[in-house]
Amino acid sequence: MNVFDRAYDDPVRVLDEDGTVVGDVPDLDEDALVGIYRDMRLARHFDGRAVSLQRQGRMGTYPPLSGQEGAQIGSATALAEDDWIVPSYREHGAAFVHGLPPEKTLLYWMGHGDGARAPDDVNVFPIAVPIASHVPHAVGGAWASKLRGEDDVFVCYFGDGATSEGDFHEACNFAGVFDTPTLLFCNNNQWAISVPRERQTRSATLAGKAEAYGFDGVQVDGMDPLAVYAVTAAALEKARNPPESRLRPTLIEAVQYRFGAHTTADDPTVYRDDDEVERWRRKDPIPRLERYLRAEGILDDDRVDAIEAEVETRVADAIEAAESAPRPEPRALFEHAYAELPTELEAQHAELTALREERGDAAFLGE
Amino acid sequence: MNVFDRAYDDPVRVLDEDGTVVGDVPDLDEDALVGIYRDMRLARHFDGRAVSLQRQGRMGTYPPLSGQEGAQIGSATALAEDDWIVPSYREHGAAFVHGLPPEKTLLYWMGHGDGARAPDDVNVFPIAVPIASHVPHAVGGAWASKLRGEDDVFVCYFGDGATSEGDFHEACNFAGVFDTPTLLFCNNNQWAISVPRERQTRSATLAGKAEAYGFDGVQVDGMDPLAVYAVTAAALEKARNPPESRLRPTLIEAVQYRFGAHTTADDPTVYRDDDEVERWRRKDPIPRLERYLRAEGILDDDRVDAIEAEVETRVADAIEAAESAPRPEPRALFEHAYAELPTELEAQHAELTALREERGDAAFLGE
Amino acid sequence: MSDTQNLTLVQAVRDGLHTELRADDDVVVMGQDVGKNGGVFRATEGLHEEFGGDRVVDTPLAESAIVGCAVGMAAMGMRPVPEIQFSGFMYPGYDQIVSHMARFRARSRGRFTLPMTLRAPYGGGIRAPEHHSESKEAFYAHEAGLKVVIPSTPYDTKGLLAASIRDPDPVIFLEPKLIYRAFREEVPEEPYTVPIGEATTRRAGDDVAVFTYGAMTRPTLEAAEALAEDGIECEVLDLRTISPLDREAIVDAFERTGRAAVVHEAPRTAGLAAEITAILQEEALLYQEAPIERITGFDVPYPLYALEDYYLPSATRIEEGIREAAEFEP
Amino acid sequence: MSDTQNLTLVQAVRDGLHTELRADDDVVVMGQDVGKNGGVFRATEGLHEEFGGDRVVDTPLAESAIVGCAVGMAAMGMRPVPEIQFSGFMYPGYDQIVSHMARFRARSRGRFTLPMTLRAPYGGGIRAPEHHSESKEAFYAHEAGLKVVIPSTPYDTKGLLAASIRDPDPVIFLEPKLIYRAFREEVPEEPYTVPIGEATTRRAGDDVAVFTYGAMTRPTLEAAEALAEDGIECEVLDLRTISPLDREAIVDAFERTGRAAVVHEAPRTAGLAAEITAILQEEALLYQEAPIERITGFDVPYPLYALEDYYLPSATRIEEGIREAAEFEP
Ligand SMILES: Cc1ncc(C[n+]2csc(CCOP(=O)(O)OP(=O)(O)O)c2C)c(N)n1
Ligand SMILES: Cc1ncc(C[n+]2csc(CCOP(=O)(O)OP(=O)(O)O)c2C)c(N)n1
Ligand SMILES: [Mg+2]
Ligand SMILES: [Mg+2]
Repeated sequence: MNVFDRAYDDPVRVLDEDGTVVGDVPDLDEDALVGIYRDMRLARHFDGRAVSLQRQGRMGTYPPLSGQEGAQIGSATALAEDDWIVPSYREHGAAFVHGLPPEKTLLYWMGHGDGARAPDDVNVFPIAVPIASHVPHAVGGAWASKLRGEDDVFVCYFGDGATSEGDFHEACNFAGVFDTPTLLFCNNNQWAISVPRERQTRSATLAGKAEAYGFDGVQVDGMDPLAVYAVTAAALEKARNPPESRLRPTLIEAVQYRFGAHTTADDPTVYRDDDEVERWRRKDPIPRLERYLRAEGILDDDRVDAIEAEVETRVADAIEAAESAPRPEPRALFEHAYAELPTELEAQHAELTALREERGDAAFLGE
Repeated sequence: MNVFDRAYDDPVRVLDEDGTVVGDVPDLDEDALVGIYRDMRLARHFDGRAVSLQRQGRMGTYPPLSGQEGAQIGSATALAEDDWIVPSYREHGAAFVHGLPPEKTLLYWMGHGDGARAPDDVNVFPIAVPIASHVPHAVGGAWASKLRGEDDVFVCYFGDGATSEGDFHEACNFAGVFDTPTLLFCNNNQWAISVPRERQTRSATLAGKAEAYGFDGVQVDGMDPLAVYAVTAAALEKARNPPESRLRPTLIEAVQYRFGAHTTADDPTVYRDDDEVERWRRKDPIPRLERYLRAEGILDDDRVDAIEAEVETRVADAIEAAESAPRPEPRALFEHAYAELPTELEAQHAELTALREERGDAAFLGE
Repeated sequence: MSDTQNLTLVQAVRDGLHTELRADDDVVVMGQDVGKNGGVFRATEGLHEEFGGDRVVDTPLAESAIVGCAVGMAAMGMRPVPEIQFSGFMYPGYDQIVSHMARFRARSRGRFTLPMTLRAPYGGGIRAPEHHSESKEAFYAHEAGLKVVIPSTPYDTKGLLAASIRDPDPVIFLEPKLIYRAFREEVPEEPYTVPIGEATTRRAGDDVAVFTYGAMTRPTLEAAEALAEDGIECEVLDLRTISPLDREAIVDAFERTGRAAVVHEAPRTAGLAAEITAILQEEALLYQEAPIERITGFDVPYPLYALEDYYLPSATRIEEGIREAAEFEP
Repeated sequence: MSDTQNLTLVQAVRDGLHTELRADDDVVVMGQDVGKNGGVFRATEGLHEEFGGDRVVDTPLAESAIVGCAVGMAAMGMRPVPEIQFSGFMYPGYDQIVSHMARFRARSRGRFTLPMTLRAPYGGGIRAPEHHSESKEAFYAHEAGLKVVIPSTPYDTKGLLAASIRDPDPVIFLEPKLIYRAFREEVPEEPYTVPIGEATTRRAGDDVAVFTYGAMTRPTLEAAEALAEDGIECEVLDLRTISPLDREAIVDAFERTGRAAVVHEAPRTAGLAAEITAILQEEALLYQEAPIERITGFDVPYPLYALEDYYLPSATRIEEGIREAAEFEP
């Protein structure tokens, strides 16, 4: 059966909670499988360190991703290098897999504009904060790809809450009408801040919303990285080489859970039960894959330790790099508003510079 | 079978194109049946006269409704007096059935603000021009009705094109989540100006879009006034007294056709074939119902002639009333912006008045 | 004598909502996370518990529907108080705001009036992510049919919020979140209103009239104190309502000083400072002794937080700006 | 020597689009009814036939997606030219305009620039239904990162449109539909550009500097002629670009006259006239001899058409306003 012909509420699964195979294991070599494991470990470790940086006042508000590694790493691993990621604010895991250095993510949440600029050879869009407003960008990018006869797919990540926004709807409809190579990847982590999935919409599934646009929708166990990989790979293949009867876009609903707070500014104990969190923790994608890889003889204690060490070093290096970046110069305020600085902005910059010279930085920093 | 359990692409039908009964005839007495016929005739006659007023320069741009009488009159006839109509710009037929004097509609398209104010006892919202932006108003109004324990239903009319707008999506989602007594009535007339239904969305039906919101969607033959009446009555009943398993809102897709231009400013021959128009003209709701009523012995030549005469007089009176309304006073510009005129607006009004006194109206009217 | 509580500005918001929810069954608070969570800034804390989910409503994530449904409710005579989580997220609902909230009364020639109050935390300075620091009040001041209120103290907040909720017209109520918890003030427990459309004098002085509002009021007063040490006395007017402006108070202060500065954190071009300047030179040109200084945010997108201190007018920048106005000699 | 055609303004739009579609495969025209129908004003007539449905695209009815998809295409280096059918329908796409179109370049620190041009017929006076007569250019001028262009002649239209499409930055291109077919002008068949950001003098005069743009240019010139009969000579500057403003030309004209009026059909409060007034008194107060007159639309919702002639500045109202500026004596 084609993966897209399943009932909307019948999620694709590969491994169960114990790491036992319950579906079709995708065709990945050892390195790739270990890569998924390592990148999930990295994302998890990065996340913990980022939260504590915020606690220590070394970083601003930060949106944790723990629990969502399976969906992020599993999907991003399936992408070709030329494909594009159009993320919301929580996809540092996916962006890392696609080449975004983690120090960029840290810089961004440290309030440095440079953090939003991916290296020129990394196909990751800047973080989009207004919910769902980036979905049309992914459709437009994909449309450009199609018009130019390229075969790059645009993968847009967004949350369960995002499906309520008008932009989600309009963008999906355009994707259907213009049959653009867009993968609409919904990280249904059950909560939009304090609003649970059931109160976000009365739709039976989020995958089923695809019905309104004429393209495929499919649910996947988002805590199962191999299932996510498989369904993403299938959707990418379809976007590039659609069969007669199907449109290129796919709406993937990856059912998952955010273990932590919405952001470091949020206290989830106000609105949800520990029980629920516990239930979902048992589905944690990392031990699940680890168990499978150990059972297959691909991982053992030594390799796990080595990975742990590698991951810690990588994250420590990223923190070091981000923290040693110089505070941006005030001219960066003006510099990128237009391709060429308009006269009036030059004048405003001069105003600022003059005052800085006269009264020093303390005149601004209010300390 | 419950009318809402049909397949989305299986429209409710009562009369075929010849007026032969092919479904369940709703339980309406003779007066009501003749009323539907008469109101359709009135809407059609009004439409023709309005178009020619525009041609003669006696009225501004006007959106004709010919072809859509079945959907408008059939649905509006099912409403209780306390129910509300939240129209777009093309529903003068429905509004008339619900009590809006046709002279108001004329006044409106003659550019008089007063045309948008329904009499206080007529539950019709002002015309909403920005497509789909009135759908949330209907949901909010219905929500208020529910919160107050009233049982008024809000019927919102919009077109096929409107389903592409974000506001349609957001409003439907709210209707589902808050289970508001809203009837979402889509006049699918196959065209949004020059864009055909198939290029508006790849969704198989518009009715099926209800899936995304957890409530019922149903197609009806919009050229069949009795079918429209029946399905509207069922949706209203469900909105007031929902069974356990169903939500109050319903999305009705009334499949129909606009015989004429989008508005008097539009030339449809540029984008559509005469053949298509001809095909749809054979489904005309008026002769169809007339044939049925004649066959049932409810109408005969005399009654039809009397109705024709009545309709012509009513429309002639409306035109007379609208054309004899005085040109609005310039103070109307300012009067209703706020409940109390702010000082600055008083000053601006004084500015205008002074200049009028000094230089006369010709100073503004540029003739 | 009425009892008082010592409240922060955000507590005064909560108290104002509480009072009005209690006084009028038609008042409904609605928005993202305003219910069980009590609002991301705790502005609705405990209200869901006390008034239930029908009066204090968690909505789906859709700003246009939040505003648009409130329009429909208000047209039916309810008094909805929708919240947009940050003023930078009002734009997805912009069409509802400018095309409907602002115009429903005029369109229906007074049949439907919209007694709704659209609240949003507003302004910069809290090290927030992108889009969380917007101040675009000029958009709403440019659109007729809306009133725009921006309080700067806890006392005013409660009173202006009550006045807004009871007002027959739609009000945009922007809450300067930088000072949500900056200081406390005695706030009566009783309901009361502070009139919409009236500015208030925060400091008297004869040399320069300084017009400001919201979070900029405090650094402006700080600047005024610094200038006083140099013998420059500022009259500081807190406008409180941006639309309609209290033209009389503005012109009066200017006529007494002949010099003026306007301080806001919003971008300069076509902002409120331009409007106030235009009013002053229209109505009191002959009193003018110096160019009116615009001390504002720059005409750039609001930066990520590492640079926001350079974007926002600081007490020092305000001081220098006012000094220019004070010391200008033709 | 280049051949010319005698074109109306809307034909110049079409010709400009045609030229750019021909010159650059990355140019894509998209919007509601721009394809087979040729646009509700015929601004895209024949383009679909000539360039096909991939280059001249009929879109579904969804403004936010029209703008938002264009953002995505432009980020990939294409040059989309989305049309919004009337400027009053830009608001459903407002979030895409201000949060993304305006900021994508700044956000990505120059990695992505958006060479897109958002066109919309704009302004009143054509007896159109509600929302079809908006002039809210001040919204876009207040938002950094956008350029805002409003032509007033066929020649400028083609040249400014070409300049906009080729510009690396996003441009809002507002077309005064009242004068879409009001007159014809010789327009070169060849491609050419008129620079963004430069005002032009439509009439020279020493007594009063009058700043205007778009459809108001013609009644302003008419008023100037009437005033000339009374010996009042106006310098009429057609701004052509609203953001960034040609401050140099504006200040220069004012310094030569000491008196000024600004004419626009948009509402007065926080409109462009306020901005220009503020600029003038900041940069040239010492030249000022009279209050700067704002001759504008009133601060009310644009009325249905039976009253629109009272809303819009007429030649007579403009004349009276300028006369005030000319005759003011301290
Ligand atoms: C347009 C808009 N409205 C509101 C917000 C504030 N906000 C930030 S995240 C969030 C919840 C998002 O939920 P969801 O889409 O499920 O994504 P998640 O955070 O769970 O990954 C809200 C309401 C925003 N960023 N943008
Ligand atoms: C937000 C918005 N965008 C564009 C328009 C211009 N416009 C008016 S009617 C129309 C087509 C509407 O099509 P549909 O929803 O099918 O309704 P119909 O006119 O067929 O009844 C368009 C694009 C508008 N009024 N509002
Ligand atoms: Mg979520
Ligand atoms: Mg239609």
